[in-house]
Amino acid sequence: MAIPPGGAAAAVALGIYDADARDVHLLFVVAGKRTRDLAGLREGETVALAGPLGNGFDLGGVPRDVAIVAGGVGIASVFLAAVALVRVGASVHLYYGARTAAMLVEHERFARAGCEVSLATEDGSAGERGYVTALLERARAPELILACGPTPMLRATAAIAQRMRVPAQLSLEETFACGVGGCWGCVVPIAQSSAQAPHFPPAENGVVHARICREGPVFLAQELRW
Amino acid sequence: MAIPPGGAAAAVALGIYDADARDVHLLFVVAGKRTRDLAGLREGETVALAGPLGNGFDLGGVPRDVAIVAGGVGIASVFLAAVALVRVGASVHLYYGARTAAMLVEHERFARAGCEVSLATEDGSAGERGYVTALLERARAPELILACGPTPMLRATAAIAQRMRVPAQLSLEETFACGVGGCWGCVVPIAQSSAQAPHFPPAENGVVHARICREGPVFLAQELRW
Amino acid sequence: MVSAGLSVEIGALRLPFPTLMGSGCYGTGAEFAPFADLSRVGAVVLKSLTRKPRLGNAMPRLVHTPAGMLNAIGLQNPGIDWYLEHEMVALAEAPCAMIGSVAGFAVDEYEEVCAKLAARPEIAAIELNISCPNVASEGETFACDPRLTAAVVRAARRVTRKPLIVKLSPNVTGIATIAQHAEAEGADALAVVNTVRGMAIDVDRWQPRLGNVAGGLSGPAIRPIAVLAVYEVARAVRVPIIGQGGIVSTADALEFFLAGASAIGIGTANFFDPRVPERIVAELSAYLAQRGLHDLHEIVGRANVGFASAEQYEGDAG
Amino acid sequence: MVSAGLSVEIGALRLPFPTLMGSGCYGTGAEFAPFADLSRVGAVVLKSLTRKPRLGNAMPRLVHTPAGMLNAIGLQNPGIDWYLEHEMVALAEAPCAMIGSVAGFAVDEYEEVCAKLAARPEIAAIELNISCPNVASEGETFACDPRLTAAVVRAARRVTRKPLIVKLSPNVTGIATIAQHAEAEGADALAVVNTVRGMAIDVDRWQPRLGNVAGGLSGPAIRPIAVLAVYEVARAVRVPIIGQGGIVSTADALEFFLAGASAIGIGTANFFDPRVPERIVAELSAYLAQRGLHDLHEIVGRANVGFASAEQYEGDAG
Ligand SMILES: Cc1cc2nc3c(=O)[nH]c(=O)nc-3n(C[C@H](O)[C@H](O)[C@H](O)COP(=O)(O)OP(=O)(O)OC[C@H]3O[C@@H](n4cnc5c(N)ncnc54)[C@H](O)[C@@H]3O)c2cc1C
Ligand SMILES: Cc1cc2nc3c(=O)[nH]c(=O)nc-3n(C[C@H](O)[C@H](O)[C@H](O)COP(=O)(O)OP(=O)(O)OC[C@H]3O[C@@H](n4cnc5c(N)ncnc54)[C@H](O)[C@@H]3O)c2cc1C
Ligand SMILES: Cc1cc2nc3c(=O)[nH]c(=O)nc-3n(C[C@H](O)[C@H](O)[C@H](O)COP(=O)(O)O)c2cc1C
Ligand SMILES: Cc1cc2nc3c(=O)[nH]c(=O)nc-3n(C[C@H](O)[C@H](O)[C@H](O)COP(=O)(O)O)c2cc1C
Ligand code: FES
Ligand code: FES
Repeated sequence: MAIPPGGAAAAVALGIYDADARDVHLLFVVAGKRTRDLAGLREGETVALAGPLGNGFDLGGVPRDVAIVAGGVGIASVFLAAVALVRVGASVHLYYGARTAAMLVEHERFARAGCEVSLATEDGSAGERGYVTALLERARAPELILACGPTPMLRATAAIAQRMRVPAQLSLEETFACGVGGCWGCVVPIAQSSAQAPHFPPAENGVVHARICREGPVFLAQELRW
Repeated sequence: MAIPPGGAAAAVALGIYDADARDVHLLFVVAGKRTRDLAGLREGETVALAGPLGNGFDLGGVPRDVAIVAGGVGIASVFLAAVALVRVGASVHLYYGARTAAMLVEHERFARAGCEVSLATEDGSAGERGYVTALLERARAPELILACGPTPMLRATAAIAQRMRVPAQLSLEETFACGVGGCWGCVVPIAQSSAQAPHFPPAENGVVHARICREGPVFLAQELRW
Repeated sequence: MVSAGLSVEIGALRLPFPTLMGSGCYGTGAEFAPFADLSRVGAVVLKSLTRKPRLGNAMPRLVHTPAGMLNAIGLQNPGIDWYLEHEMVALAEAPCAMIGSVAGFAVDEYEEVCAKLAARPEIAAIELNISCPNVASEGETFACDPRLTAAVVRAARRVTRKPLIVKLSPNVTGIATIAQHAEAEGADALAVVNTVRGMAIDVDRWQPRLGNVAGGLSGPAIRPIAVLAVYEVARAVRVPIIGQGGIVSTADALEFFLAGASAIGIGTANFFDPRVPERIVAELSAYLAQRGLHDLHEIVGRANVGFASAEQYEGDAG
Repeated sequence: MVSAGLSVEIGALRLPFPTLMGSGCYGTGAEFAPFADLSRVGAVVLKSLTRKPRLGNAMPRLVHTPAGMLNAIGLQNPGIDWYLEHEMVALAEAPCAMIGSVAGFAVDEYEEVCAKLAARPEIAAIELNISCPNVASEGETFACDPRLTAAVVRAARRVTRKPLIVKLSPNVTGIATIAQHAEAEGADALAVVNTVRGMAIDVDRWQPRLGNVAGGLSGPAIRPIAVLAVYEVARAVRVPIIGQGGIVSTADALEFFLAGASAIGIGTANFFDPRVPERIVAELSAYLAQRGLHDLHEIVGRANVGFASAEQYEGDAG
């Protein structure tokens, strides 16, 4: 979802946090000027939205035992998936980390929705001290891993998933320009054999660039070549 | 008075509208981003002010019969002068013009303060239809003219003052950068013989550049060479 | 639907609107079709094509900067042959003109890619991107040298009768001279300008933000630079100019027309609001009506009054 | 008061802080004294002086642009002789170093003005402004040509042993080459960069906004351009670089240090907040402490990793 505010600023990319037939809920951290402008909107004001853009987590195949790893603002992109999984009977374990306790938000909603929740903070002010991926590392291998957060967290998650031999779906973060696949600014190297690889002539080493905003933002960890 | 808001915007130049021992009042038109930011300040928020900068109207010599010409936002810079003049017994006539009636603001305060007020709008929606200087043109010559408004209005006022052989003090508007005399970006040609001419080697034609932000913004019409 | 007075000619090509979507910013148009009415766009300049496929630069390729952005895509593209084989069907159905863009690393590469594009009826005109700052690390592109510019244009002109647009670089001292060389070799129009070279550094990680280190600056930040480039080129050539660099509003567009551009390019603005091109077209129509003008051409170059004379700024005072 | 680890040497001149107030932006310092603590400033670079008095360009001389501004002052100044006679007393009492700036229209003019400034003890160093874009209407300044640059620096070097700073222009294709010519002729430091040429048009009145038509763009809009210029020059020379162009915050300053600058210039930022230089000095001290560093020099050039190799962006895929 890209939200272009007035003026010459770039659009803000946001995941849909929650949605029903009537409303779309967004959850975002005020990180800079554009999100400050968004947060400053008052009831009744209008804003232009383009989206939803790109893909989402693939919840087909009805997995029964799912680990969700969320870092920081990444929490916003996994709530709908968590709710959908619980609804079809999956057992969902949320591993959620942030720098400090004050940055851990909304996790009670996951618990209320029926997820098991484990927390970590870098400063130990809530949950376990350290990175959220340390929690996943010690866990029993689930059937599927979903993850959204900063790139280092996603890389660590991918490594753990590989060791566990569990498929992982990673929602990647990148700086965007067009947001619709037109500028090739947001790419990630991916195996050309992937179903998500864009149409491109055969590459020497079998690796091509997929656009995070168009073929993604969710990719299968085992297909990334980053 | 220069008000630097946060960010990389240039400062806003504003005249002091009203002042007493405790408060400074500013009157400004929301014309763009910077004034919008200013207008968005809430009670209790703080803002950095530099000033007052430059000179003001010279009300010495106790003139008894003064015409004040104000155009648009220029009204903000003449209120203190009007009040001071009435207080020392001068008869003050305010000629005030704007594009349309909605843009004529605060003139009741001048009337209440004891000024005679004549209005003009370009579209005739209030007062006389046309430029404010047309009112001055038909008036009996005062002893002194003070003026603040857009440059074309000031030029017209200067021409009328010359015909009437009345001294006129003009508060000039210009784009500023430093606002303190450091960049020479806001100059106006002036007779080198003027007391306001800056220190400079003798110029061929007797004309040098004075800084509006430092030697001004108020200049004697008859000394300008613009 | 054509708005009266807004059409423009680039060589033999007549466009209903003077708005070209900047190369590399608008994909093939299809990506933006859900958000913009392509029938209200003058033309789409396609992403630049090279002889062989290119995966482009290392990530990251984008950085946002004050009133602008840096990009260093590095000409990612599937190569001319694959492109012609797979992408032309979609282009044939496009609701606006499609202009091919050619990039390369040698004169014969430009010639070969041009010749192949020239053979295709789906391609309305060809733009020579001799000014991409993201593939020559020290910034020396063909467009930085009058003789290299002339050589590329001459080679391309030999192989196509389609309207030929030459896209110039702002990263030079005398853009007018380079423009004259392009015109002399038969360019039908000039695109002025491509991005300005720049870079940004990540002060937390102590490293350049772009994978390619340097990139091209676009957006409102560069508009004053681009307007001056158009102004200077307009004094030096007679072919039409497609002015671009930081246009986000109708007022911005008017700056370029008044400086001497006959058409405009819109790139970065599409990223934060894909309705910008459509809005500019509508507002240009309204502007003409309001000013009592019949054709946009009446204002082209109208603010181009030359430069202050040397005497004026001598201004010696003693 | 000296903050540990922030001092910088420019030739034989040692400044307590690495912050120079950009020429033409800060008057003689006195204008800003009511609003800024000059004892917390590295040096003030004075407004550029010429041989004869100059009234400068026609008005208007300033235009605000997205994240920046254009100026076309045109080197208004009272001429070197008058300046030396009337302004030096004030300079002698200044609480920070005063650096003279010299501009001119011929090599012998630079030489003459330099020689006169060099004779004065109040002047701590001399900057050669060979890059003012506002007096050569088509933008050809000395700093656009390596041989002209060399000629000016050689002439100035002959007449002064004071630290000599050469201020370069971004309006060139290969700034590193020009930097090398300045260094070879004995420059003690390079100021990188002066303003970028640009213009703006008044779309209501259909005329250029600046009296001089073209002007110099400064402020955050040009920061990516300036950072890249410093990065390139730092790879080509060994003398210290004074990086400038759009610095408004400590993070901006760090970009320049990491790119290879030993000191920074602050110009436009003073116009909207004269406390910026002081704040940057305080925050740089804090930054060093927080990172466990003892001297700012430890980070100079630390993000300067060269350019991506040609192979990397060939990236051919077929
Ligand atoms: C697919 C996708 C979905 C996203 N969904 C969400 C979402 O649902 N909610 C949400 O809040 N954000 C989300 N983001 C991030 C979002 O797009 C913005 O980048 C972010 O909100 C900051 O915007 P800003 O303009 O206010 O900050 P900027 O002005 O861009 O940045 C201000 C400063 O904050 C730093 N910064 C920027 N983003 C972050 C961050 N996330 N954490 C820490 N520091 C940061 C920058 O380095 C910068 O110095 C998503 C991104 C992607 C790619
Ligand atoms: C000595 C001096 C004193 C001043 N005192 C006051 C004062 O007391 N109150 C006050 O409101 N302003 C005053 N001004 C003008 C003020 O500095 C600003 O220029 C003005 O308020 C607009 O600021 P902005 O940033 O919001 O608009 P900008 O972003 O600068 O401009 C937005 C748009 O509005 C147009 N515009 C700008 N100013 C005006 C205007 N005055 N009338 C019509 N159109 C305009 C511009 O062309 C631009 O397109 C004074 C100026 C000077 C030189
Ligand atoms: C992400 C991005 C990719 C670009 N790719 C190309 C390209 O492949 N070929 C080209 O000629 N110009 C390319 N450009 C330059 C634009 O077409 C345009 O000339 C430039 O961005 C200035 O206009 P703007 O400020 O409106 O974006 C690119 C620009 C951007 C921002
Ligand atoms: C109003 C103004 C006047 C300037 N005058 C001069 C000058 O006389 N000599 C000079 O070398 N540079 C001059 N400059 C350039 C600045 O010193 C500085 O190099 C440039 O503005 C980039 O830095 P900034 O973005 O921090 O302003 C001037 C800049 C401005 C904005
Ligand atoms: S942001 Fe343009 S392709 Fe993804
Ligand atoms: S604005 Fe700088 S001298 Fe007036």
